Amino acid sequence: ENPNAKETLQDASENLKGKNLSIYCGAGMTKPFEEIANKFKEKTKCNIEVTYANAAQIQTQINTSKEGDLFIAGSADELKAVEKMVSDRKDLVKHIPILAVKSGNPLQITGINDLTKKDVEVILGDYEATPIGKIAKKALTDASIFEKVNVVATTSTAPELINAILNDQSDAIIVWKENAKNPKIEIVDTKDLDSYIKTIPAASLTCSDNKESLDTFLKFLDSDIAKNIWSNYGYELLN
Amino acid sequence: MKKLIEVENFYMNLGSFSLKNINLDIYENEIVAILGKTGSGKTVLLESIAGFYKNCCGSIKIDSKKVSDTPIENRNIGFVYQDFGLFPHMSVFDNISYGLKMQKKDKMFIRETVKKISETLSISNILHQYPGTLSGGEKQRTALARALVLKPKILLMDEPFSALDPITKEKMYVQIKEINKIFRCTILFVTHDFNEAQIMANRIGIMINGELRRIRKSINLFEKYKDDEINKFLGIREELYSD
Amino acid sequence: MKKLIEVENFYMNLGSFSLKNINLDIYENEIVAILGKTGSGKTVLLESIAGFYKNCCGSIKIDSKKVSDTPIENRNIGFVYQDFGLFPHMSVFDNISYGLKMQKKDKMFIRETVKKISETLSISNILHQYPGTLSGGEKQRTALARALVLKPKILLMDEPFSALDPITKEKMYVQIKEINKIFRCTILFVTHDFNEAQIMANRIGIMINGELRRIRKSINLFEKYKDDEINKFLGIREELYSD
Amino acid sequence: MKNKKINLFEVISYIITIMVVIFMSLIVLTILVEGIPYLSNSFASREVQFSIKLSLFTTSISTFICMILAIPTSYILTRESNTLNKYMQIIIELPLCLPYLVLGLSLLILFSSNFGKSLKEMGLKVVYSQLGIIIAQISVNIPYAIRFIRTAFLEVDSRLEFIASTLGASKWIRFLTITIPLSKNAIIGAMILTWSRGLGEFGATLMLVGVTRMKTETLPASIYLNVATGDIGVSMASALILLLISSISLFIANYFTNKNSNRNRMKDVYTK
Amino acid sequence: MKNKKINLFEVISYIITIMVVIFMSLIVLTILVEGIPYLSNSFASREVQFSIKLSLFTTSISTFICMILAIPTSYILTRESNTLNKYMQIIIELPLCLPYLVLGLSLLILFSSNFGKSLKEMGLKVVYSQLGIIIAQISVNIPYAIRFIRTAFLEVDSRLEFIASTLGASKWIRFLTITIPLSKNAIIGAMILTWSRGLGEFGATLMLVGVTRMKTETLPASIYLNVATGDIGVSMASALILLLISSISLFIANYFTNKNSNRNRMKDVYTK
Ligand SMILES: Nc1ncnc2c1ncn2[C@@H]1O[C@H](COP(=O)(O)OP(=O)(O)OP(=O)(O)O)[C@@H](O)[C@H]1O
Ligand SMILES: Nc1ncnc2c1ncn2[C@@H]1O[C@H](COP(=O)(O)OP(=O)(O)OP(=O)(O)O)[C@@H](O)[C@H]1O
Ligand code: MOO
Ligand SMILES: [Mg+2]
Ligand SMILES: [Mg+2]
Repeated sequence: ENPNAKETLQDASENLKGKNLSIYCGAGMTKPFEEIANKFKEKTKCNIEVTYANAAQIQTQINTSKEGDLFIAGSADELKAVEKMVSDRKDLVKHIPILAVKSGNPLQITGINDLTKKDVEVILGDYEATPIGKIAKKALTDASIFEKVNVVATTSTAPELINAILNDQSDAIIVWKENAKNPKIEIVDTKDLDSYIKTIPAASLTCSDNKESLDTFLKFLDSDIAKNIWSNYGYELLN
Repeated sequence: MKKLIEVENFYMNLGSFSLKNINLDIYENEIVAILGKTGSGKTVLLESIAGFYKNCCGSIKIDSKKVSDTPIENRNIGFVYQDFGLFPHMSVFDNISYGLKMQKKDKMFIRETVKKISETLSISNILHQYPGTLSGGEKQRTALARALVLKPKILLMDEPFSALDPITKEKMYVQIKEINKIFRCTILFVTHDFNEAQIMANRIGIMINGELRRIRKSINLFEKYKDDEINKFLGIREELYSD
Repeated sequence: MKKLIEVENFYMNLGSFSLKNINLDIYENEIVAILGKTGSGKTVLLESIAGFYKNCCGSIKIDSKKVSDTPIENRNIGFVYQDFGLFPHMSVFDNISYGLKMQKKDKMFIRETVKKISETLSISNILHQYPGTLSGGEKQRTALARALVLKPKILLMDEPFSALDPITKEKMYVQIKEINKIFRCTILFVTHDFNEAQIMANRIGIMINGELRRIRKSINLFEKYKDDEINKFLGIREELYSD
Repeated sequence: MKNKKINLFEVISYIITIMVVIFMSLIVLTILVEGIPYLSNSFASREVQFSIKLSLFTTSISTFICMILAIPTSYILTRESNTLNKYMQIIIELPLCLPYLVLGLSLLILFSSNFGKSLKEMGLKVVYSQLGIIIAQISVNIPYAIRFIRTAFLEVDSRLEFIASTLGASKWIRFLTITIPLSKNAIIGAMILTWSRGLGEFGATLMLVGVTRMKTETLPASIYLNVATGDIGVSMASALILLLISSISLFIANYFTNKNSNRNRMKDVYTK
Repeated sequence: MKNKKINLFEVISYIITIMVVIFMSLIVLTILVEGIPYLSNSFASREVQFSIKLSLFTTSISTFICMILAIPTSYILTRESNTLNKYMQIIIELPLCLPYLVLGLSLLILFSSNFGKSLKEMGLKVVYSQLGIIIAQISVNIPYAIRFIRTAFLEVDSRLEFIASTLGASKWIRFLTITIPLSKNAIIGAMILTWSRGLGEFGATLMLVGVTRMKTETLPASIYLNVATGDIGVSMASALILLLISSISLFIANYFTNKNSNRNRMKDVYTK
């Protein structure tokens, strides 16, 4: 419990009426964030607007339009492209990469080293354009097996990786944990990717002109209400 | 003589107009003209004989075979349309040679044949032009040439000389008669010119209101009819024949 | 009498064909016919007078004003095209009433006027049909009606009766002459029928190879010419006049 | 011999047609199968209802504007074929080849520039607003619409237009009464394309406007978000709604597009 | 009075045309400005060279196949207007309204099914392969192409076809010699659309094929990746290359599309 957060909210409920707040959020986090935003709106009557798109588009939008107050990115790496526009950063929850296979694990994959097995077809995110692809490449390279894995294709967004498994186009993928919430997908119980866990940051933007609502919202993100929502959707809280 | 075209109890309905009970036999190598008021169904009759329409009853036979049983492209009927129906995207030469190309004649032959027919019809100077640039009479002769060049067994012509001046017309009469003789081509044509009908045709039919009322030898065209509508149409006055 | 149409030293070039040095004055309320071999340029002449072409030299004046200076829609010229030029997407009624609608006449008036003209031209039974379904003669009369209904000051007609049977034709002659008289409408028309030209026209011009060779009073049409080409065209034989 | 050829041609054409129809049906069927279980939920959702309304609203407006722009432009481009017109044509059609992402990006850059800012000050906010959706749809569709209508105008017999003038029609009236009716099928076709693509447009919109729930969330945007969160079924249900809307409009359009057989004699004709 | 009206119509049309041209020029200019600094680097990059080649290759093939499919299908759909044909038309055109994302998803599901698997066993791997790019482009474009060509075929005077038959042309020949040439402008138009959209297609491809560098990386895919890594300039340079390719093809197409003025008397005519 953080009593401070609650108080702030109650104080603010009057103040933020008619105030604006505009936030960019990675499309992958639509569900939890939508709920958080709604809760905030309910409490404070703040006119909060969340624009969803994939990270790359958001980066471009921020750099080009120079509008908006806050950017919720899939990982801290994604803030590099908007470095100059970020005034402050706050970590929210863990973003956990996992190794996923078809449910039942027919090929008996137990860790990333099994990806080198014959007949295992792997699909990964693009190594430069997607954060999850970068992680996958790094993990495989660190294990010195990158060259040996049969990567049949790379995709440009995380959901496409899930589709690849669902449609039987791939035997294993490396993807975010929250993406893998599907009965047809099994998460391999391995610690191989634990060292690549990222955090989801909330980056305040220099172009923000809604300081008051932004500050209140950032505090709200620390509240248990927000944290509970994250964990309900399968995200792990920071220690 | 052999009956080449046999139309029997033919009926055709087209909106408010209908052809009624047409009976017409045309013998091989004959020339038959059809006269009739505008809108009386002459064009529709010609088109029916060519097998243009599908919802009709009665029978039309060519060479003792039902027209509709032969695919259009094998009917060997030349048709000169009242509004010419030239292919707008082809030059006059290509229009005329279209049928020959379909018969896979060789190029030299095609060029020669087109040259000959276009000289006959005095259109050799416009072979490179497109139909859109032609004068009315030129279009008409191109349409004629396109049909004639195939030497069809049957030639159906819808007012084929209407856009020509008297001299050119007279030339055409001679040419068509020659074609009729040399290629043994049977001709059925529509005209509004009684004189033309008499010069060209062996027999003349008269259409009134969708009915083919009468077919007569050309020389007897102006003999009085029992049918007053025909008398009126031909300008045969009551008094003259009043007894 | 007032000169209504004045064509002076007019030249027009169209590909391989050209109109050469046309000079033609037409007086108010006159009827002038143009005869000429097919392809001699009659249609092009009529179109030029209507101001159809832009690359020409010489002058064409109507009512002492250059045609090309008046916007087309204000020229008050009725034109009956050789190939009719009906609007395919409009019924016969809409084709005929088009010009009246442009003049913003009221509905009742339009209906009455169209009714009257279509009765005169015996096409009141086809007013609801579309041009694509009409017979040749019906199209021609629709085109005539469309031009006449506006009672234009000048009426240019290109072989306006070519698709009609003799009886209908004769009716038309009477109608057109009446219109000429009642509405004081000046008429220039093309025909291949010498008889028609003589019946209808006050004067007759003869075109040969793009030149307007001669204009004569109708009654003198068949008097021998100095120009042998004209004699030949009109069928005036040398011997007959040989002294 | 010849008879066989006929049959061969017809048969091949039929086979190809059926192949195409089957292929397209499979696509539609896939959406049906995946989407139907979620359909009733979707219809009940306020968010989906909002996005249906927004899609219909923005697409209607953008289709309307597209036509308003495309018809006069096609008219100007076809009346004379001078060099200027040729270059104008090419410039208009160039963006056809652009990925919608790039188109959206250009629009974003354009409307974030000083020009865009002054528009915004005038109350015309394009970026991140519903107006942006309309602009994106127009940009995507206008080259198609112009190409389509221009092709039709080229085929209109200019003699009929001249004749209309001799009967007293001013340029404007003759355009309304001759050129447009004679190009009717193509104009309807262009409308259908614009309308359909407007409904489905999304690439350019996403870049220019992003997706804000209940504010700039069109049906395709809602589909995008659902795909991104892995809810394929829900997104297919939205796609199904799009298909429903589209099939209604196609029915209406085809009703107006068919050959007017009462306008010529050919309806009764053998074409065998 | 009337004169004023004429001018008003013309003036308004011109203003609209110029507005459209300016708007489109701005889009093109934006790409020019952003892309030019990176252009020479792009041309030198092996990756970009690969994607140019792949784009040209897949688009040529898909345009060709589209035409092969669209022309006979349009023929069948226009020859008779029975109810079956009407339904077939609607099915073919339904996917027009689908966001390309959904189209790609449906294709992915389709080609991952047993049907797709048996194709794969026959050596036709669609998903994540270059073949998939072609299939995606075809699926996106075929409804357009058919709508375009069908509209043109509807306008062809069937009497001319009948006449060709009386002159001995079989259905197939008459189709080749009459119907197709009379629809030439529309067919070229459809080709240009198919070609341009094929070059720019990306939404459906991304879903069906993903982007694997140097394997399934078309120009739009490369643009997408560059946008994703924040290299806007590089991606605009690729877009510029697309524009170059497209403008060349538009020049060629327009050369063939213009009114054949030597085919009628109207070229010399006042239309003022
Ligand atoms: N589809 C149709 N609907 C209604 N009436 C039609 C249709 N087709 C033809 N007609 C009518 O059929 C009649 C006969 O037409 P047809 O063309 O045979 O006349 P015609 O004798 O050739 O006349 P003309 O000498 O003027 O050419 C015309 O009155 C025409 O209006
Ligand atoms: N654009 C063009 N290119 C070449 N020749 C042309 C063009 N336009 C017209 N002509 C020619 O001009 C000549 C005159 O045509 P016009 O239509 O005036 O003849 P006409 O006297 O009306 O003949 P008809 O009695 O047959 O209608 C024709 O030989 C025609 O081929
Ligand atoms: O769309 Mo994200 O920011 O890659 O989860
Ligand atoms: Mg007739
Ligand atoms: Mg003429």
